[in-house]
Amino acid sequence: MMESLQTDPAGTGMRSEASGEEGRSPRAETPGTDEPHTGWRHGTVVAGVRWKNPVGTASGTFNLAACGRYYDVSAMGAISTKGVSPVPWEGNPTPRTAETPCGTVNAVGLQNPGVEHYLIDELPKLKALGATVVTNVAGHSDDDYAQVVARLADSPADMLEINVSCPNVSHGGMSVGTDPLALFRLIGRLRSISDKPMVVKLSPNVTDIVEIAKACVDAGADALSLINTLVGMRLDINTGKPILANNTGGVSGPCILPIALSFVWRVRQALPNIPIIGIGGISKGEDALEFLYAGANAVEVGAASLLDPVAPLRVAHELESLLDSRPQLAEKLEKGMAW
Amino acid sequence: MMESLQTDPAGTGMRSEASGEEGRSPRAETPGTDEPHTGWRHGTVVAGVRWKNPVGTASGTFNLAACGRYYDVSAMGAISTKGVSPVPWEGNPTPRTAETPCGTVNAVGLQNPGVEHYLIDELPKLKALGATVVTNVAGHSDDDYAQVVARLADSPADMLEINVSCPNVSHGGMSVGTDPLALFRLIGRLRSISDKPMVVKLSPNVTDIVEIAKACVDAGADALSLINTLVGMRLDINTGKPILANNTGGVSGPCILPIALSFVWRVRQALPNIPIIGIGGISKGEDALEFLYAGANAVEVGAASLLDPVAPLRVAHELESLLDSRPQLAEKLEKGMAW
Amino acid sequence: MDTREYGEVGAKRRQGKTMNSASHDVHADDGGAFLMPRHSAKILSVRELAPGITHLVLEDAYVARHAAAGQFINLYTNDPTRMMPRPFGVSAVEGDAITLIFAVVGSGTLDFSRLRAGDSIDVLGPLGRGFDMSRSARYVLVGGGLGIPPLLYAAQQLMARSDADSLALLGYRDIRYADSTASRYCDAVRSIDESEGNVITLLNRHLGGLDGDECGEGKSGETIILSCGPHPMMKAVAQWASAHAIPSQLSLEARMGCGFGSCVACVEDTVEGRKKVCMDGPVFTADELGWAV
Amino acid sequence: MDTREYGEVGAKRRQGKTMNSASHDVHADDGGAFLMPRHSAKILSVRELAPGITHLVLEDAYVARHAAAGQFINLYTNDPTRMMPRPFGVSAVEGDAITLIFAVVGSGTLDFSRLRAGDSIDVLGPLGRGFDMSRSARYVLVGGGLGIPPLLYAAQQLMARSDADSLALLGYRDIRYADSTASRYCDAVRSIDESEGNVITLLNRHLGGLDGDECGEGKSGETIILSCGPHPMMKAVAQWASAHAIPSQLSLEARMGCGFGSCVACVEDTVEGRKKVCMDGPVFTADELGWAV
Ligand SMILES: Cc1cc2nc3c(=O)[nH]c(=O)nc-3n(C[C@H](O)[C@H](O)[C@H](O)COP(=O)(O)OP(=O)(O)OC[C@H]3O[C@@H](n4cnc5c(N)ncnc54)[C@H](O)[C@@H]3O)c2cc1C
Ligand SMILES: Cc1cc2nc3c(=O)[nH]c(=O)nc-3n(C[C@H](O)[C@H](O)[C@H](O)COP(=O)(O)OP(=O)(O)OC[C@H]3O[C@@H](n4cnc5c(N)ncnc54)[C@H](O)[C@@H]3O)c2cc1C
Ligand SMILES: Cc1cc2nc3c(=O)[nH]c(=O)nc-3n(C[C@H](O)[C@H](O)[C@H](O)COP(=O)(O)O)c2cc1C
Ligand SMILES: Cc1cc2nc3c(=O)[nH]c(=O)nc-3n(C[C@H](O)[C@H](O)[C@H](O)COP(=O)(O)O)c2cc1C
Ligand code: FES
Ligand code: FES
Repeated sequence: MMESLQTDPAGTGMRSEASGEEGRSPRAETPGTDEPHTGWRHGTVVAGVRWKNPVGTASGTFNLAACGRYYDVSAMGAISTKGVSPVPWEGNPTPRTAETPCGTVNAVGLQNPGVEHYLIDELPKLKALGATVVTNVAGHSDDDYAQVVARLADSPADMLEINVSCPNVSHGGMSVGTDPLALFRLIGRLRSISDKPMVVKLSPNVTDIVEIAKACVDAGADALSLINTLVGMRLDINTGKPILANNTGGVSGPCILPIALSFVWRVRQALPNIPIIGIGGISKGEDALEFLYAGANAVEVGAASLLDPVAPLRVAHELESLLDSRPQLAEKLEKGMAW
Repeated sequence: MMESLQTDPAGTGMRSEASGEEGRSPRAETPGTDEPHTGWRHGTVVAGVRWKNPVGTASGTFNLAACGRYYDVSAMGAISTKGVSPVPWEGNPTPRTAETPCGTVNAVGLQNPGVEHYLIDELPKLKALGATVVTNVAGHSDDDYAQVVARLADSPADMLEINVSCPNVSHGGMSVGTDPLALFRLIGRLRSISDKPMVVKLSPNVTDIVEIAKACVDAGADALSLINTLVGMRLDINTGKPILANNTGGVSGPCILPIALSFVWRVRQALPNIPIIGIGGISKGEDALEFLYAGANAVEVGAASLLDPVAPLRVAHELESLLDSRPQLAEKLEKGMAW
Repeated sequence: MDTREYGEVGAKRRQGKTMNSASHDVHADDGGAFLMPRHSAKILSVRELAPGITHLVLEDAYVARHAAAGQFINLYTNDPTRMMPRPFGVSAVEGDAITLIFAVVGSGTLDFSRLRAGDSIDVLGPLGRGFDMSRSARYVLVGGGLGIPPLLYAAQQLMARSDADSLALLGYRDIRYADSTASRYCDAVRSIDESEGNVITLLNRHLGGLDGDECGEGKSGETIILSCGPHPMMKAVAQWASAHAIPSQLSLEARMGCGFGSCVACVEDTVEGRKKVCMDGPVFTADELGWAV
Repeated sequence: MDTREYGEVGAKRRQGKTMNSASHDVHADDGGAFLMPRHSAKILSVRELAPGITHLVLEDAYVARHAAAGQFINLYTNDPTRMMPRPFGVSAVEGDAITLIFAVVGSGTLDFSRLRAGDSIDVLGPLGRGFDMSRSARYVLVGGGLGIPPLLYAAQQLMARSDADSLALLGYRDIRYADSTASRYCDAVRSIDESEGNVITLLNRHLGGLDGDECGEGKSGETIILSCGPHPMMKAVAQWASAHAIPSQLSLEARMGCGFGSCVACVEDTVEGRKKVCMDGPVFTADELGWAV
């Protein structure tokens, strides 16, 4: 499973030709072979999967047809795609977005064309480009999740990211990601369906994140990604009504950075060994670095990508420079241990 | 209990002379008497206590010796004072503060000179100025809270605000404000000690705010105030260590505005009748108005007061203008029903 | 539909060209492989066209070279606390100068109205699918309020063509801010304000055969309606057009989270399901929208 | 200690004066009842004094009229995402012009170093308790690095007095950016950089009686040390002073949440418990701090 990539002659850290092979390549076991490198100086490993650099796109803020026009998406550490459900979902009514200081509030409601479409469209295209793909999985019930994971089991996706932060009708209207026992059962079931590296994406809207994180790890999760959005809303002072058709939505962007950092840090304190993907409010290399110091092995860029399509790649380059002067941290990342 | 205030001749909405009497005055029952008004056009009522206008200061961001030099603090709707504990508390080591996009992260650790000092110093001074005082109560245990509430029972404080969002050693290291049952017991006990109007100040770091809010109301709380700060942190990318000596702290400022609004809105949806003081990220009149539309009867200004001592008064004036063109809302507020 | 830009780019990417992302100075000019991401542009002029309506000109060679009528660009305020894009239809292109015309309705448009020549502002675009003006036809430009600006650019482009005519039917709340510009480009301009009626009044009057058709049949005999305005107006125009067997293209508005197809915030229901206004639109045919009764 | 301003104000408030808060244009000049809140000030000049050290002059009549040596002002960056105050000691006052001298260490100081004459910036102050220079004495100003600026203002004020002398003992990392300014105000200036030693070396050399006391006994015979610099240096200075039976006043630094006494972020341990650096300080005596062994 070696990557057949050409060395980037310009030294831009970008490949000049896409590869059609799977992106999941463990670190080179045989140094000195003529295995071509990706041009990035500092990679990372998350749950056994090598990322070319520690920066990925965050689910729901990347779309290949949109972003692929702006940059070579295969240059990213990884691409986490929009949550896929067993069947196409319509999402929420509009307006779905509102502005807030240093951030946005969104209530898209997981509109997506479903896993079958994903398997014939976005996933093969991303793999053809040579991207490392994290497939984000959505569901309204345990069965939904199980169905999607089963369909993805022998797909070319490099990792699965189970989004347990959406409302789950199986568990009394609350998100399954807020109930440790329900979560333990769900992840255990998904674990039995697929042995693809499985990341569980956690909700910050909980009293005790450590309890939740432990439930996932105990059930067999290979890694955790956090945070998803915080519940929030804005109202229109002319009408007195909520701006979003869904009333409340999820807050993301720089405003949530300190909150996200503390979630990652608390989970890392409690679970020294689980790989963590840090997410929330990252818009520059320094932010990404802060997450690595808080205990993350890799990061994903969300809202910032909506304000400039190339933001995740810019963050990756900025982080690369910062890591150049931090060889110890860079080495830890290479070995898949951020702590 | 009428206020002996002179009408403000300049029409600034500020009294020109402070009164030594208690600020808690129900709405004038006898219109047309020569009872002087405060100069504000739109007041509100929270748990039976009249506020001259709907804007108060938030606990921990107001100190009389500091702020009283900058403006006539009695002009505020109410003054919520720094949390008081039974004995003086030292607080956390420094640094206690860090910056974050559109906000701050603080870990003061409730340093305060204790309730006895409060009773001979800040409280009588505030009452002498004619301020409506909300006394914020802190504790490390149920007994702490009970002791402070007992000491305040026959003080001139207009309302008590029980801050249940600080770490509580009696309840296994978690804040008592995150455990509905423990909270129900605590508030019930405090209720039996004092019949002063009692506000419970809620933590946003919980899975289910409605359950928590209901526990307080069932136990006899007269009103709720929310939100307290969200757990957050920043790290220093030069040292790789947390900036705050306490590692994590509480996030406040405009960055938390949408989150705070959704907390108020969700509690209001579930509990149509309980008076609510909305707090979180307010820095201008429009923000305050948004909270009123979300269901608050009054608001408090926190972090913004740290960036300009007169910010709460400015917000009050801005809100007053906005209410001028919203007579229906203004009338609801006057009657103590925002919903 | 004008998806030429993106098609070309896709083809070029396959040829192995990449942007120089290490320098963060990404250019996708005609020879480049990728579209230009968010970038800074210089303000050339800002003036009040009518009370509350701003005429803003910025210098952007990339947008000028690539923008098609009906496409829009995102502006971003210089206040870093307000992060979201503000989409505006391109209203005119002259050389490297891009004209936008907008109403001051909120925080961002207020900021933009206060910009001065020499200031800089961030821009992303051109974005979306513009009007399809590939056919030889008489184009009837039906605009309402702040929906008129993108039609002015359509008129500007049609003027240069020998195989097309243009008739502008413009509805205003009060001040007829765009009539004079429209007259420079269109073969005929008719307008109305709320005290008299709306664009349907104009359609009835000038295309409905009641008052006579002032623009004649056009060079090709075919008539196509291009329209932009408030949502209810667009529906009414689509229905009117369909009732008169005239094909119509409607440029829609939506609250946008990104403006380039990533976030799925900006959807509109179509006969093929919920589509992104920013990428599948903002221009849709009445048939696509299922509005052609 | 110079708490004159606040005492006066308190007295005046009792006389019934209030600010005109409805206009949000609050002035507390000598006749006003309240202190002036955060307000805008104009930048008069910004220049690089030494690599990474900025000399900034702003126009602020209120601060100029009220600032005492050792007091500080808060600056707020013009980037609204960065909200917290940046405290700086007042380094000189000439007419309405306030001089600050600061090192570029982070985001805010970088912003300030890029300001240009004519720009505006928000200011709050003067804040805190300055040096007590009420006694007739020889004042020895012991400054380290970026702790020197407030001592320059102390020197400026002492120069005007016939009953006080001043000797400046200045320690630098490398570039002796303040020696020339200090020489204009002080009766004598001695400085040192890290390659040679530190301010304790200077104290030993010039006050310790080893090398002879270059400043003489002063007009009153009494010696008082005023010091500002890094925390460990201040402790060493306090201990040295105490060992030599010289009273010392130390100006401390702390991360501030407000700068005016509201948030209790900026505390320092004193013999009377944790005190606010911004309001009870930044100047404390060695006795208050319990540093006088
Ligand atoms: C494709 C397209 C083209 C447009 N072309 C024009 C034009 O040529 N002239 C013109 O005057 N207006 C145009 N608009 C509307 C314009 O985008 C909004 O008026 C503007 O975004 C309002 O920004 P604000 O900051 O002043 O408002 P605020 O209310 O402060 O904005 C807050 C957020 O809501 C969004 N928003 C608010 N109102 C609208 C709206 N009506 N439509 C979409 N988003 C909104 C803003 O973009 C921003 O993200 C267009 C909209 C779209 C979608
Ligand atoms: C009373 C007082 C007087 C001072 N006088 C001077 C002076 O005359 N010249 C000078 O160069 N510096 C002085 N300082 C230090 C100066 O305040 C900091 O260097 C400056 O705040 C750093 O801001 P920044 O935005 O560049 O750093 P950032 O790290 O971006 O700032 C982030 C936050 O941390 C705070 N912070 C960071 N470093 C410090 C620090 N060392 N002390 C206090 N807060 C800090 C900032 O104020 C800000 O709130 C003084 C500090 C105090 C407390
Ligand atoms: C428009 C939008 C759509 C999102 N959709 C998903 C999703 O489908 N699945 C998921 O796990 N997270 C989703 N998220 C959450 C992001 O992946 C990310 O966790 C969150 O936005 C915080 O990161 P940020 O502050 O960098 O945006 C979405 C976020 C946004 C803004
Ligand atoms: C420095 C600081 C100290 C605070 N101390 C207290 C406190 O003692 N008691 C309390 O209930 N809340 C305290 N709070 C929380 C505020 O009252 C308020 O709930 C919170 O800051 C959110 O509002 P804001 O965004 O307007 O600051 C404190 C907040 C800050 C910033
Ligand atoms: S606005 Fe993001 S997809 Fe259209
Ligand atoms: S900085 Fe707020 S009390 Fe000192």
